[in-house]
Amino acid sequence: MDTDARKLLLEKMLYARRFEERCFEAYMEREIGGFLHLYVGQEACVFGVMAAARAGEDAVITGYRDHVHGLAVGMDSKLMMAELFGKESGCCHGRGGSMHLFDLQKQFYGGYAIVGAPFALAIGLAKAIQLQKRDQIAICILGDAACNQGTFHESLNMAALWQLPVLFVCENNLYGIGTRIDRSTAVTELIERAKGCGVTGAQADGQDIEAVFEASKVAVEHVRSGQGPYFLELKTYRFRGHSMSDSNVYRDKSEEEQWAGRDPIQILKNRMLESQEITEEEYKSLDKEILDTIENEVVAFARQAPSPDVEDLEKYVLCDTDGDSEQGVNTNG
Amino acid sequence: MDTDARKLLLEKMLYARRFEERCFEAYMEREIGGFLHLYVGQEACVFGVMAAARAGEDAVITGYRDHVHGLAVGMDSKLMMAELFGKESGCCHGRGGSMHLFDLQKQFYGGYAIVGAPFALAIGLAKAIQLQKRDQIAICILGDAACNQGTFHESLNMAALWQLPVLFVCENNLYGIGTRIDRSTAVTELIERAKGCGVTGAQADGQDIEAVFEASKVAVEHVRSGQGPYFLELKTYRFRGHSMSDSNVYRDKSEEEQWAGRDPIQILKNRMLESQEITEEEYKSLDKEILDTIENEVVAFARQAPSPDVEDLEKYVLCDTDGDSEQGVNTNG
Amino acid sequence: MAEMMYWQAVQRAHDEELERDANVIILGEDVGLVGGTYKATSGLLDKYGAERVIDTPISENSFTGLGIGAAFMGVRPIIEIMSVNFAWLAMDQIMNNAAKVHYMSGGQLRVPAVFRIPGGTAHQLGAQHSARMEKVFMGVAGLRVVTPSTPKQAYGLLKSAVRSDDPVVIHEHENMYQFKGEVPDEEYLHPLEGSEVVREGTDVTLFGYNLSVHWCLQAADILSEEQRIEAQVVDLYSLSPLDREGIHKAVANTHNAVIVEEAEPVCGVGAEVMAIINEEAFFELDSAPIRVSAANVPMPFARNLELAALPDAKKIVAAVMAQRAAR
Amino acid sequence: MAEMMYWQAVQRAHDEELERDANVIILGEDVGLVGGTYKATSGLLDKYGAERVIDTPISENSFTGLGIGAAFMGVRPIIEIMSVNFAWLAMDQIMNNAAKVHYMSGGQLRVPAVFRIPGGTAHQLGAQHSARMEKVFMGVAGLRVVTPSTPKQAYGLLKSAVRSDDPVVIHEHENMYQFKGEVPDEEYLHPLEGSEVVREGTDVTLFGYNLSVHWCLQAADILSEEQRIEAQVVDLYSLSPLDREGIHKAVANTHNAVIVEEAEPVCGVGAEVMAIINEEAFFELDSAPIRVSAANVPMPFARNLELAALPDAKKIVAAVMAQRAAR
Ligand SMILES: Cc1ncc(C[n+]2csc(CCOP(=O)(O)OP(=O)(O)O)c2C)c(N)n1
Ligand SMILES: Cc1ncc(C[n+]2csc(CCOP(=O)(O)OP(=O)(O)O)c2C)c(N)n1
Ligand SMILES: [Mg+2]
Ligand SMILES: [Mg+2]
Repeated sequence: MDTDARKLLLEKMLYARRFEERCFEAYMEREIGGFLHLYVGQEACVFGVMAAARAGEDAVITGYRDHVHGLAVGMDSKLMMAELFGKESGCCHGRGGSMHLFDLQKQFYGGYAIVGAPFALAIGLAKAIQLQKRDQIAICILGDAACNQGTFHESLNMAALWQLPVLFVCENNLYGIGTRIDRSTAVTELIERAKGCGVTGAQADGQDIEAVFEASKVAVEHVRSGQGPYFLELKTYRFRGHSMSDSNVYRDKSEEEQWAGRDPIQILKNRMLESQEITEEEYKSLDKEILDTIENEVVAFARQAPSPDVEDLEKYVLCDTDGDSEQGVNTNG
Repeated sequence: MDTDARKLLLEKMLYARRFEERCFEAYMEREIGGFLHLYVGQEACVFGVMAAARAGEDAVITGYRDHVHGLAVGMDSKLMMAELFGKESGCCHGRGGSMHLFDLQKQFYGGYAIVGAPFALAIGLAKAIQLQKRDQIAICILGDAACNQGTFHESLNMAALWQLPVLFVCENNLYGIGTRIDRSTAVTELIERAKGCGVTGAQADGQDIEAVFEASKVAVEHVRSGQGPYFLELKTYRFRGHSMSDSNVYRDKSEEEQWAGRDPIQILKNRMLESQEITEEEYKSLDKEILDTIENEVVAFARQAPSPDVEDLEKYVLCDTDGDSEQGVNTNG
Repeated sequence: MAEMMYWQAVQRAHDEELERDANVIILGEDVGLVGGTYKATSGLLDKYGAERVIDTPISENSFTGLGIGAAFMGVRPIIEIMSVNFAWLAMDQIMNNAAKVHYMSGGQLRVPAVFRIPGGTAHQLGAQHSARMEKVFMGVAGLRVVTPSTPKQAYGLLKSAVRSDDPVVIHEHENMYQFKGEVPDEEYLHPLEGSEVVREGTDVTLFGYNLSVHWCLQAADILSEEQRIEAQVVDLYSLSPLDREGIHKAVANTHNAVIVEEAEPVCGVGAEVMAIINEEAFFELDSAPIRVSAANVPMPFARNLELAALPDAKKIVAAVMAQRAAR
Repeated sequence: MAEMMYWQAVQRAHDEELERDANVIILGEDVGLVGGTYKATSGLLDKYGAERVIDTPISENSFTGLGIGAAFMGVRPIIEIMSVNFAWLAMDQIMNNAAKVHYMSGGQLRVPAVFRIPGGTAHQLGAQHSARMEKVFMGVAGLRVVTPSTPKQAYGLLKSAVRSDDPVVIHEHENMYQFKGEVPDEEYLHPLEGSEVVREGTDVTLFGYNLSVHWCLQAADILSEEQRIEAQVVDLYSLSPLDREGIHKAVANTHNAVIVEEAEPVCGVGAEVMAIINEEAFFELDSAPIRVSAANVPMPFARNLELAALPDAKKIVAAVMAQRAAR
């Protein structure tokens, strides 16, 4: 990877980190409500994958831990923050919230709150791509614990059976809320479970973005070239609680410390410092720039944006009623 | 296997065959209503398994194709036939029907009509056995196509995780209604899918009852000795349609003929003829005896049995209301 | 106008919509090679190929999700769930995704999916194959629910459902596929909303839908012949949204209402229509509205119990007579 | 009588029942090591061990089925589904097995399982985490459904549910775990059926359950203070079966009825109670019964929309005033 590419990824990961840290603050200040699941520590995963895929063109779908996935496909962080603030200017007009970011323009098919459900939606995206001969692939990004849902088995079987163009990315952070993987799962190498369903794949270090990128290139190429589905398991760790209310009591401090030493941003930064592709000063000024942007543009935008109009409560329930139907079918007798 | 053992199995299989053929007739004569799924051709499977297990003591659970499973655990065929006739004297007082035979005395936890659901119920039986330290194992018998349900993956994972005493028997007859296994399933060696979930196992010829018996001995011993769950895949074939309304158009005639040559009853009978353990005459008189019993005792019983009393329509909905509660909890304020 | 059977009307609608729009696909268990349990998709695999007429594994939750995900991209899947009893397995996808994604995404995503689901109590299929779940689908915002009572409706509602940008549940009845009726020769789209007066009458209104419309019509004949009571019969083919105006108008006409549903009563169509009557036309009533429902039991297997558990024309007549006696 | 929080009352009931009967087990996601999302199972893994307090994988359908299968053998599982929204995944096991097996087996098998399910609209959890599904569970025969409005009920209903031989769904509310109330010091079993008059009044009856009881009580205070209208408040803690007699008695007392439900109205508790009132007490009515329900929309995320979608005391007061104006 050349210096420019590395720099870009470093910047993106840092932006994501600062964005989410700012979300944390806004949550504590009650400017953001509901659930908030941070991705801190896992940034190399989605940025590494999307560096190998076509961000904004390939169809991406994920779970509730979706902020950084939105950033990685190229969503406007102002509209995302406004969504988290519950504003009409948000990417979903305040109807979705943190767990349900969507951006059809960027082919981001959203964040979902029901664990395991996106496996099935993803093979649907892949089916549409195959049927309509679209020039894209589907990418489904979910956690380790999600692989215990029946949809994993059902959907991977169909993906393999019909050779659907879908890449399953498993962000294996070792925990589903408070339950460590070996307490919920008999076969903890998740790649083996995928193979049992007929889907080939690989594993990679999810803290090293270049390792993720290299593995993703193979994965994406496999799917894009029509060889069917692929399962990429990334070993990673979330540095914070499952969501804001989680105190992490179920994790060993030593385990946390060990992983803290494998911060994906630090790993890339140190590598670039070592190879003198970046200086500490450059990094600091980049960071400051990012912090300023987030505060002065992103948060400021979200804060001043208007709330939804209560009159519009029933908007978006049915599209035919919204007068929003494409084919204009007559619903009324 | 000695002659007595072989004879017993031959007799049991023949009884089951004649019993179901008689069900077929009764169905055509409209004495039996609803769905009727015959097991003709697959008899070696359940009789082979139950010969290795403790029939009537181990806990058995299965799908809607459950008549012969009922016979194999030792249910009274009169009560079964009366159930199929929808009579109060039936094993479920006419409330269950063909797909829902139960006999708690024989530890037969029933036939279920929702494909895949018994996987989960079976690990529950196994959990109870483990918790209560019962001297039995759980045996879950389902078809090949049922393995495409998410419950397969979920339940096998939990069985492996908690080392539950459950034997999964897969009667792989190559079809789920009209869909051949390779049209629904990416990994057609189902044993591989079980292994992907962490459950060990084996495959056997489901038409040769001695092969089933030998494989089952290993399987049952594995589970009973506390080594955890086991998956036994039996390759078999149903000789008739999926249910009465099915005309089998989706199957190759040549395939059907090939399997017709592998009738489990004929295989055992021929083996015994060859080794002179039985004569053609003995076989014929056995058959006649069975036919007589079924007609004069079983069908006659079912036919003369009373229908349920319409006044009792709401019986068995809630047991506390039936005054049928064990712990006698007060439900009323 | 040709007479055809209900299943033929559904098959024709399928065929025409597949022909018209390359984005229309069918998926479900045994819809392809076998042509569907009730023949509603017969001949279509040969004509349109395995990419568009898809035999699925027994994986209700995920193949339903597959259809919904494909719909996000403009595919118009007709998802057949072989029997509504199995829909419990697919409810997460239907309720949490199909019904809600348009809303959650602030109008960005659409789910032009059709869920064709045979249901009802057929003939001694027992407790796990006799569910009547229309009330469950009605209970969530974001779905349309229609239920055709005739071959014409079966044809026209399916065609409209395919073209709707909303997710539509079509509840068909396993015992109605052999029903015969006139279907227009030319293409016909039936409105997805509304209700239809299928018999005029001034003494009492019988509200039905799907199979229960036919029971209502039988009951109306008996009432007319034996009691000189003229019942109006209203077909609520759209269960979600229900036609509040049509319900109001009918009650204002006869001042007496009986609602007939095949399902167990609790939180059902009968209760909902009664609530609407209370809300829209309470002071029009001459008598307390009555619902005629199935017994509140799992469906028994024995035929005599099954019949006892279900409504029929006689029970409707008895309800009308009881209503008159009580007022 | 000690005052305790709702979650503490649930935790105490768990603890006592685990202590009392070795067949009682708890299973669900994060019920063990973490002690439950709402602390309702805290401390129990340490005390009773991993064989009886079981952290499950995220496999709702199968761990629910596991509990049901174990119940066949006399185990008394308390199955926690972390949020009712996830119950859609487990519906096949609950509806097709738990509710029906006793019937289908002609009374041979029993399912003494408890389904403890937090639900309701918490605070900006969005469309996929705000389902209110009591009506769905009520809609099928074979289940009991109870929903405690106070710590005392939470304690006593859970204990009775564990001892019942029937499957019992306990609907708890995610926003109520911090509610405080008196709970008897001695062991207390709450009846699983019935209803309770929690405020006397003669002008109008407000029917509520779970959280909506509290809205009703607030509304009753406002009505009394500002309008001199004395509302009777009835707590329908048993949703299945509903207390028909209690409903009749209450309506006969005030002749006016308002039902308050947190859920969307269609085929809901409000509709069912209205139907029962029509069936049992129609000629007692001075006015049309009214239901106060949530808006019929997927729950929006934005706080102002969420509040607009939900009922509250003010909306109940407005409904009572509108009802009086219309009669
Ligand atoms: C069907 C369902 N069950 C349970 C939950 C509650 N829940 C939310 S996230 C989560 C853990 C998921 O873990 P994993 O898939 O590993 O993703 P991670 O949170 O680690 O990114 C659980 C149990 C849910 N949202 N949906
Ligand atoms: C959840 C569910 N989906 C679909 C069906 C309809 N159905 C009944 S049997 C069957 C095929 C099952 O095949 P398999 O498991 O191989 O068993 P076999 O009938 O071959 O013995 C299907 C699709 C059902 N009963 N339940
Ligand atoms: Mg995880
Ligand atoms: Mg099969």
